[in-house]
Amino acid sequence: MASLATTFGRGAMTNHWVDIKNADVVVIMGGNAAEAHPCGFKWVTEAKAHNNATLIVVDPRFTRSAAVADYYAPIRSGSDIAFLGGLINYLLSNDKIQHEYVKRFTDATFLVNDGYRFEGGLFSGYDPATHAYDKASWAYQKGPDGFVVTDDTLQHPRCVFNLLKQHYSRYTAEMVARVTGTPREQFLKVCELIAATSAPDKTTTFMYALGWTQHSVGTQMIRTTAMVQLLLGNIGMAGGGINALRGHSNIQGLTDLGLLSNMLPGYLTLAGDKEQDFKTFLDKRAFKPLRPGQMSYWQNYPAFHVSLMKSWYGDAATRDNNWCYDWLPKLDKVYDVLQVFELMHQGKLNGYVAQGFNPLAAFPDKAKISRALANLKFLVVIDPLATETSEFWKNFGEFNEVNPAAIKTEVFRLPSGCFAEEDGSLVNSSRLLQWHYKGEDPPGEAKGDAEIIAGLFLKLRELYRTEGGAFPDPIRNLTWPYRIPASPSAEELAREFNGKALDNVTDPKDPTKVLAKAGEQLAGFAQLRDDGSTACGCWIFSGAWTQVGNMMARRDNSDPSGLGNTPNWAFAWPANRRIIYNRASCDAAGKPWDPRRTVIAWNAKATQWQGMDVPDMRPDAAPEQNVGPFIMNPEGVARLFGVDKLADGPFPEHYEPFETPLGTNPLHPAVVSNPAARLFKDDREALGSAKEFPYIATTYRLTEHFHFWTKHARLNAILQPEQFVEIGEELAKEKGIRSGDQVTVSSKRGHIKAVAVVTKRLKALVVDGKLLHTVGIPIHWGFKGVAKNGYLANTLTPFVGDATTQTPEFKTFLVTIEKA
Amino acid sequence: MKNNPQNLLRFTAAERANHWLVAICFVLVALSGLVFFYPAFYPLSQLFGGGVWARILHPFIGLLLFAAFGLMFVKFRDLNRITATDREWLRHTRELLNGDEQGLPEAGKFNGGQKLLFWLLVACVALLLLSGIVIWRAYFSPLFPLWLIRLAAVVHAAAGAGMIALILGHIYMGIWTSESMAGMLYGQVRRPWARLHHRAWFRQMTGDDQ
Amino acid sequence: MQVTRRQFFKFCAGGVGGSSAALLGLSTGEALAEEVRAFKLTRTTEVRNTCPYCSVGCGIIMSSLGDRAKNVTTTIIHIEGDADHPVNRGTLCPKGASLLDFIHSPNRLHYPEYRAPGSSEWKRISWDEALGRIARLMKQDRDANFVARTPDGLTVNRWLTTGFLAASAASNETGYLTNKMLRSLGAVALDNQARV
Amino acid sequence: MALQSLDIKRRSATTTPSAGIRSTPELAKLIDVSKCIGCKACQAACMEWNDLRDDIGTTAGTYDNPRDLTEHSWTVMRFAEVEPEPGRLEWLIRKDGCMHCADPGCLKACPAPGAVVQYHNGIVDFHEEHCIGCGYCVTGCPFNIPRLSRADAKVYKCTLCADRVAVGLEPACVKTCPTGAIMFGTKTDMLKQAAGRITDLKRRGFAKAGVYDPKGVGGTHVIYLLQHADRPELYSDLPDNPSISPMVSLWKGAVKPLTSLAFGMIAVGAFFHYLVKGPNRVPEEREQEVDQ
Repeated sequence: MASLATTFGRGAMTNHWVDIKNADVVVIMGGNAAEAHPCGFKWVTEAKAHNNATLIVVDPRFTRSAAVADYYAPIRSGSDIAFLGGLINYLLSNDKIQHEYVKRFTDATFLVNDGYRFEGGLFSGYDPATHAYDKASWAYQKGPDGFVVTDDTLQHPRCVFNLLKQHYSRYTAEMVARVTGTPREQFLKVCELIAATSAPDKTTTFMYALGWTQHSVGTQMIRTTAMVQLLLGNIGMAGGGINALRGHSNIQGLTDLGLLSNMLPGYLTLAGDKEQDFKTFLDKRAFKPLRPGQMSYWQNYPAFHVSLMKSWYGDAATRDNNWCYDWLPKLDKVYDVLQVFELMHQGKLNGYVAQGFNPLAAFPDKAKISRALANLKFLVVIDPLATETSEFWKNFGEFNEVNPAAIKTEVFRLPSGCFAEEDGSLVNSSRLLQWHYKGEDPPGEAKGDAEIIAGLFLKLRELYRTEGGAFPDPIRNLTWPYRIPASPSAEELAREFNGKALDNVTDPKDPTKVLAKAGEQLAGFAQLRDDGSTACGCWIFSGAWTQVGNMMARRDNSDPSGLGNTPNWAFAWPANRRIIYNRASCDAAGKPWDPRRTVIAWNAKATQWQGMDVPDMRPDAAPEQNVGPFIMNPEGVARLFGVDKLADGPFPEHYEPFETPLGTNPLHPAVVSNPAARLFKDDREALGSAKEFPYIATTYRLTEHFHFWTKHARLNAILQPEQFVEIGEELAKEKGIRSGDQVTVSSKRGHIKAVAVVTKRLKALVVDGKLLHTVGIPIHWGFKGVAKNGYLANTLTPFVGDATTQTPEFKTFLVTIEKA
Repeated sequence: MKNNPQNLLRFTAAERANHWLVAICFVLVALSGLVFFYPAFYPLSQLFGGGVWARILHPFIGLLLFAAFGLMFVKFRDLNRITATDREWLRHTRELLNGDEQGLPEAGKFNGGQKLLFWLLVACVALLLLSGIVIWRAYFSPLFPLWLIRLAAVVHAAAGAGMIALILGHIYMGIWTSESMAGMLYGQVRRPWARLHHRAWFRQMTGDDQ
Repeated sequence: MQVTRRQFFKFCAGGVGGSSAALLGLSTGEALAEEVRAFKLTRTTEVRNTCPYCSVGCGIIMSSLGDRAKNVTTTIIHIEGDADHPVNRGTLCPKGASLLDFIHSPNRLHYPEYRAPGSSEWKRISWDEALGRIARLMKQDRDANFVARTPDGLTVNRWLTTGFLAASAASNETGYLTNKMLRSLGAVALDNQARV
Repeated sequence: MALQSLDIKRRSATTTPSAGIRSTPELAKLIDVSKCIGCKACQAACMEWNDLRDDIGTTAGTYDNPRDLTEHSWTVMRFAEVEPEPGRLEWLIRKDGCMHCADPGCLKACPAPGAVVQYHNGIVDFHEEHCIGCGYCVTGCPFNIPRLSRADAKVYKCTLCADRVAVGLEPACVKTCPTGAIMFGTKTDMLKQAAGRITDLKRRGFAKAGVYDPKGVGGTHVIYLLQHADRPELYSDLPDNPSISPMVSLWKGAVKPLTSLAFGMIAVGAFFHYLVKGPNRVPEEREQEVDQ
C-alpha cells in the first residue's frame, strides 16, 4: 500500500471489484485472484465474456487463475521488478505510452535534483553501516517561487521522464529473460498485449496481492506496476487501475483506522520523538502545493488531527494544551511485527496481546517466534478459535516439539465472538464500508471483541483511578460516552468515527449558513475544522454515519451507468468515491478519454464535474485551472519518481531475494539484495545458500482454505484435508519422488513433512544459465483443527522484511527436498 | 396312501428333507427374486416384509439353497448319469405327454427327463451363485468392474427365469403323474407305479425281471 | 434394445395377466407428485452479513432457526450468498460457502482459560478473574517501563514493553475502539496483519 | 408435500404412465468448463445445502478431494493436466456429478417402484424412502454416478436441488459458483448461452469448442461446454458417446415382460394339458400285473 500512496497519494485499490469487468486487458501477477479472491475474480470472467478482454497471468506456478487465462507466462519467484522494468523499457522504447496523460498527469516533466544518482546498484545517499539511505538527494528541483521546475518538452536530461528512460534502459528483453527465467518470446508477447492499451480508450487493469507484497522488494514491485499504469494512462479510468487485493476482510479497515505502530486513524501519523513542537508537527504533514493551483488535500491535516483528538479526549483537548499533543506517544523507530518479535526474542518485551491473530503461524521463522513467545511474562490471546499461538507451549509431537515445563509464560485465552455474532462494518479491498448484522449469540461465555476491549480498559482505568500510576491522564480522560460502558455498541462507535459537530459548523464562504448544528453527525470530512468545533475518530470514514443515518447499510444496488458503479450501495471512502483519481479519466479539457466508459466529465454549462461517480476533484475546478487529478499529492500529479517516500529508492530496482538461488545479481553483481531491507543480525545468520538449499520455495494459499481458520471448519477440511507440497515433474524425476509420496522439505531454519503433489504446473526455468526448480508450499495446516494435523509452513520462512513496509519475504526462499 | 409293506422305498427321510429344503428355498428365492425381476411382481415383496427385506433376504436364501442343492448334487450325481437309454427316452417326450408310455425305454430310478432337469438345474444354480455374488451390492459388487456386474445381472436374470421355468415343469410333472408326489412326501411308492414309470428301478428293487 | 411405451404396455399386460402375483391384488400406491425434501428455509429468519475471509467483502444471508419469538434460542442453520450484493451477486467461494462450519466449529472457544507458567494444561477461569489479572499484569508492566521522557529530555510518553496485534477480521468499530484504548496507554508496539 | 412444479414424467419399476398433462419447462444446468477455476465452492455449497458432511480424507498427490463421488459428495472436481498440443499446458477441471439424462440408466435399472423418478422438468431424483438398496442403478448408470451408503444402504446422488427448484430457486452449486461457470435455466436458454460461449472460445483459439449433451442417453439436463468437444476423454475420462449399456437394455428390456409372459404360458399350458389329457394314473390293468 505504501507504494500506491507514494505514487498516487492514497494507499488503496484504485478501482473496485465490479469495475474489473470494464477492462480490455487484465493482468494477474503477484497474486492468484481466482484462488484467493474467487468472487472478485468473477468480474474477470465477465470482462472476458462481455468486454472481449484478454486475461494474462504471470506467475511461477500455473495456478487456477492461469487455468482460465488467455496467456500464461512463467516467472521466477522474486524477479518481478526485472519483468516489469523490462515492460517499462518496452513501452518507452516502442513508444507505447499515453503521451498526453504522462505529460499532464505525472511528474514526467519535473526536474530532479542534480545530486540524485543511481550507480552500481545503489542510489545516492547509501550508508553501508546502517543499511539505510539518506534520501535528501531524491528530490525535485525547486524554483525561487517554491514550486518544482518543469520541462514540458521532456528534453531536459534531469527531467523524470529521461531519468526513467535511462534507469530502465538496462532492462532489455535479454536481461529480463536472464533474470526472470521467462522465455524471451513469452515476455515480449505479454509486453505486446499490455502495450496495446496505451491507446487512450483502452485499459489494462492489474490485480495483485501478497505475491508482490511478501518480498524484500515487495513495495517496489507494486510501484513498478503503478508506473506502468501511469505510462499507459490507466489510472482513474473505468476498467483500469491497480487492484490491490487485500488478504483479509478488514485489513483495509484496520489500516485505514491506523492500527499500525506509526499510524493514527485516517493515515494520520504519530510523531517521532524529535517532533516536540506541535506546529512543526502539523506543518510537516500539511503539504504545501508543489505546483501552482494544486489542491494538496493534506493541507487540511490540522482539521483531521484536531478532530481526532477531540474525539478521543473531548473537553480535555484544548487549543492551550495543543489538543493533548503530548498525550500521544512519540516514536523512536517503527515497531512493526518483525521488530517487536525481535525485541521479544531478545527478552525486551513482557506482555503481548494477540487479538484475532495467530502469530506463531503467521510470522516468519516459527522456531524464532516460538522462542520469543516463551520469553514473555504474559500472553493474551483473544480469538474465536483455539489457535496454535494460544497453545505454543503445548507439545504436539513433531509438529510442535516444546517442553511446557520450561515455558514460564502465563497464557490467557479469551473467547471472542465472530462476524455472525455481532453488528458492525468491514472495509473491503475497494474501500467499501459495509454494515453487517448479528445472527446469533456467541457460543458459551464468548463475548464480542469490543466488549472484551472495553472490559479490559475499564479494569485498567479503575486501577489508575484508584491507585494512580505512570502517566494516568490519557487513561482517565479518554472519552467513554457509551450507554453501557462495558459494552459499547457498534452503532455508537461508528457514529464516533464518522464524527459530529461539537459546535455549529458553518460554511467558510458564508458564515451565516450552518452546515451542521452542534451535536449533529457530520456529513463528511469537508465539514471538519481545526478549531475544536468538530470531533471525528477517522476522517476518511466521515460520511459513513451521517445525520441521515447509517450510510454503510445502504442497499440500493442500482447501477445507472451500467459500468457497475452502484453508488448507493453501502459507503466507500473517501466521500463515497468508487474510482479514485477519476479526474484522470478525462483529458486536459475535461472530456473522457473513452466516452463509452465515462466516469466523470466537465460540464461547462453547470461549471461542475459530473458523472456516475463522486468527482475526485474540487467539483467546480474548471479544466483550465489545471488542478491535477492526484489531489492528495502536493504535486497534483502522480509520481513516476518516488522522491523520498520509500526507503529503498525513487525508482524500483531489481534486487535478488535474500535467499537467492543465483548468488549474484545479473544487473549489478556487487549489490545482490535490497541494501535497505529489514534484516536483523541473528536472522542474517539463519539464511541458507543455494549450495546447501538449491531449490526456490514459495508459500501460498489454496482456494479451499483461508489461512489457519478454515482448517477448523469441517467442510473446508473435506475439500483439502492434508498438507502437501508441489514440485515439477523434472525435479520429481531427479529426486525419485512420485505423487503421493511423503517428502521432507528443509530450509536453513527447519523442516516440514508433507505429501508430494507432482505436477506439470511447476516448470523448471533457465535463469542466468542455470536450471532452477521451484517447490510450492501451501500454508493452511497446523497442529490445531479438524483437518489432518501438519507442520506450520512458516517453520521454513526467513525473518526478512521489505525495506518500507517490513512485510516478510514469504514468497521466495531456498529449500531442499527429499523423499521422507 | 396306506403304509403298505409291499411299497418300495424311493427316497429316504434325509433325501426327502433335503429336497424339500431346496424346494422351500427355491420358492422363497424365486418369489423374492421376481420382486426385482419385473415391476408386476413387486407386490411379492410384501411377503418378505417389503422391498428392502426382500433385497436383504434373497441372497442369503440363495446361499442356503445352494448349500442344500449341493448336498442333493453329491447324493444324486451318480444316479443322474445320462445314458444312451436316457437319450432314447428323451426322444419319446411327445408320447409321454400324451400319456402313452408304451414305446418308452425302461427308466431307472430317474428317467431321462428327470436327469436332464437335474443337470439343467445344476447349471442354473451354479450360474445363479456366481452371478449373484457379483451383483450382491452390499458385500461384493464393489470388487468387480462395471461391465462384469452388468453381464452378471443379465446372467442372473436369465438363469433365474430358466430355473423358474424348469421348476414349473417339474412341479407340473409331479402333479400330473399321479402318485409321484408320494415318493417325495412319504418316501414310498406303490409297486405298480414303480413298474409303470421306472421299470428298470422296479426290477432292481424287487429282483423281478419281468 | 429400445422399447416404445406402447410396446412396453403390451408386454406389461401380458406379464400381469400371466403372473399370479398381480392376481393377489397387492399393488403399491403410486403418487401423482412425489415427496421431495421440503425446502428448509421456508420460515427461517434471514440476517444479512459480510463474509469475514478475504477482502472481496461478499454479502451473505444467514438463515437461522425460529422467528425470534421469546421462547426460541436462535441458531444459524444455513448461509448462502446475497443475490442483491453488487460484487458477489449471490455467489460464494468454497470458504464462504462453508461459513456455517466455521461459526459452529468444534474448536470455537466457549469460556476464558488460563495456563499457569510451566503448566501443560488449561484451567477454566471466569471473565472477571481473567480481565482482572490481565489488567494487573499490564499495569505492572506499564508502570515499571513507561517512558515519559527520554534521557535527553524529550517528552515521548510511550510504552514499549507490551505489544499488541489487532485482528484482521475484526469490525471497524472494534478496531477503532482498540486503537483508541491502546494509544491512551501510550502503546506503540502495535501492528496488524496488513504487514503480513 | 405434493409439488406441482415437480410433476413426474417417469417412475422406476412402474408400468403405467404418471400424470403428464401439464407442461413444465425443461431445465438444464450448463457447466462451462472454460470458466471453471476448480475452486470447489460447488462441492461445499452442495454439502452445506444438503446437510451432508463427507469424511475428512487424505491427499493422494492431486487436488481431487474427496477423491471420488460418495453418498456425501454428490459432486466432485476432477483435475486433469493435459497438453492438447505439445508445450501448451491446460488444466482442465471438470465438475463431475449426475447428468440428469433424458433416458436415465438408473431409472431403467431400478426395481423399486418410485425410488427413481424423472420430473417433467428433466431432473432425475432418487427417493430414498422407496429405495431398497439393491444398487441396480449403479449398474445402470452410464456415468458411474450413484453411490450406495454403507450407513443406510440407500443410494444417493445429485438431486439438482429438487427442493430448491421446486420453490423456484436455482441449485445450490449454481448459485454459489464464483465465476459463473455453472449456469441454470431452461435447456433452450442454456444451449443459447453455450452457443455464445462457443463463438467466444473459437475466437480465442479453441476451434473445437462445443457442447456435451450426449444423444446416446437422449441428451442430458446437465450439459458441459468443453474447449475440446471433440476429445471429451481429456476431461478426466468423460465418456465419448455414453449410452445405456446393451447389457442393461437386455437385462431390463422387453425380455423380462416376455419371460413373465412365458411363465404364465407354462402355467396355463400345464393347466390345459391336465384338462385335456387328464392325470397320468397307473391304469387298472397294470395294477394287476404286479399283484400277480
